[in-house]
Amino acid sequence: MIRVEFLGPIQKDPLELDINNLSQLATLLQETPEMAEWLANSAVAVNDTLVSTLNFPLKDGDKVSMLPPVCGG
Amino acid sequence: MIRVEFLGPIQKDPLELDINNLSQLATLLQETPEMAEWLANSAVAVNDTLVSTLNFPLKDGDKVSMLPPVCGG
Amino acid sequence: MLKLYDGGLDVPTILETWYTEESKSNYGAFIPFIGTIRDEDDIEGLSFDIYEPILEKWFKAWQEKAKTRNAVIKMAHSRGDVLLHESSYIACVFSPKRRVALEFINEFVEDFKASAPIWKYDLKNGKRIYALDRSTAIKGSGLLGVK
Amino acid sequence: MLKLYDGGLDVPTILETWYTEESKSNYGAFIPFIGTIRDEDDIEGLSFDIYEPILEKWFKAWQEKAKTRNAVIKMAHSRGDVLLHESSYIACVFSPKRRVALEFINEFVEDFKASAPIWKYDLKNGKRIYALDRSTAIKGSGLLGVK
Repeated sequence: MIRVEFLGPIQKDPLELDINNLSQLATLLQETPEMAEWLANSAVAVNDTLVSTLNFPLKDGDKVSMLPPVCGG
Repeated sequence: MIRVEFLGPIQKDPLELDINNLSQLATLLQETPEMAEWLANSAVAVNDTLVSTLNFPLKDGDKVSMLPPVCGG
Repeated sequence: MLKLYDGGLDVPTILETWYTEESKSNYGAFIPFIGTIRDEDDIEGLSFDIYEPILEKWFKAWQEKAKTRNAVIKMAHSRGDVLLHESSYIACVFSPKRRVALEFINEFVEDFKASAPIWKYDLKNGKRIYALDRSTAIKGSGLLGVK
Repeated sequence: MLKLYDGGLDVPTILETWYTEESKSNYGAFIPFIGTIRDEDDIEGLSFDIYEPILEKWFKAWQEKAKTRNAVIKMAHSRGDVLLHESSYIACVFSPKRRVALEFINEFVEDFKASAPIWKYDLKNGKRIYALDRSTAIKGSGLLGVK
């Protein structure tokens, strides 16, 4: 199973999904209209490392995080 | 009379001179060989304002200061 | 050194601690940056969420970068609510050289603003309102929106 | 605020005083620059001469410049001997905006180095040796050497 977490202001409970790559996650999340804006402006990390490609492979136990726009300080 | 002060590391006592402009001061100081290096690398202020022209007029009571290279901090 | 605090920061104490920690390290330049909550837009304060695992990795990468320039960085940030005129952020650089320190604090603070996984909320009428308009999408954002 | 002190600066106290002075002024960014005496070249410390009338005019001109950007600057410097690992210089800027503060502290510290009428001496074997090789001729220097 893959755990998907939504950070900061994204008001959504974590998901436990049976997927093999980020592309499958994109397809799943795009079915939820209220996620559209967050999908467009958020970065993605796998096991706390930012990733930049959709065909990033996922294995059992991986954690995916969605990071919306930031503003520290 | 014009008072001429030598600041910081220039080891020279102040002078009291009867001159009308900075050009005359330059001529006078250039007669002292040990002043050559300081004349080449120092800035000049009249009454605590930096000046940039030799024909700057001087009047009785003016103070001229020579400022060698600086390094605060 | 990265340290997170609940609420506003005790700026004088943190600055004194950092200065004392490096007092014999032979650094010639020390530059802190202190961020303070401004009274504007009728807010009562700001509030912060932090995702610590990625913040720590981000900070560690900057520590390595500092090391290559013989510099040291330290940082403190608030979690949760911070009221008007309190400080929520201190970063600093120590370096043997003035130029390195001046350039490094600039680069570090700018990348902090663009990349550190911290989310800011305005506090208004006791509510927390995400400051989307002042926020920056992390480089590479939008990956999951691609169809 | 320009203040000169005999010997090394009490950095934590000066920083706390400045921070407290502006704690309700609604500045979002505060950046101090602290210069500390490095142990190098077998010196026992540094020593400083200051020509105050021109330093004060120079600082006043920068205060005016700060005002045009809604910023405030403060500065402290040592007179006379400052020992190894003691600090001789603190400058700071307060500004509503981060970018203005980062740019201003850079410009201010660089012009300070190039223009402030302060002379530095190495302390070696109890002697004061003018640090000519690290010093900068003020803009327009050499006027009286022209033949």
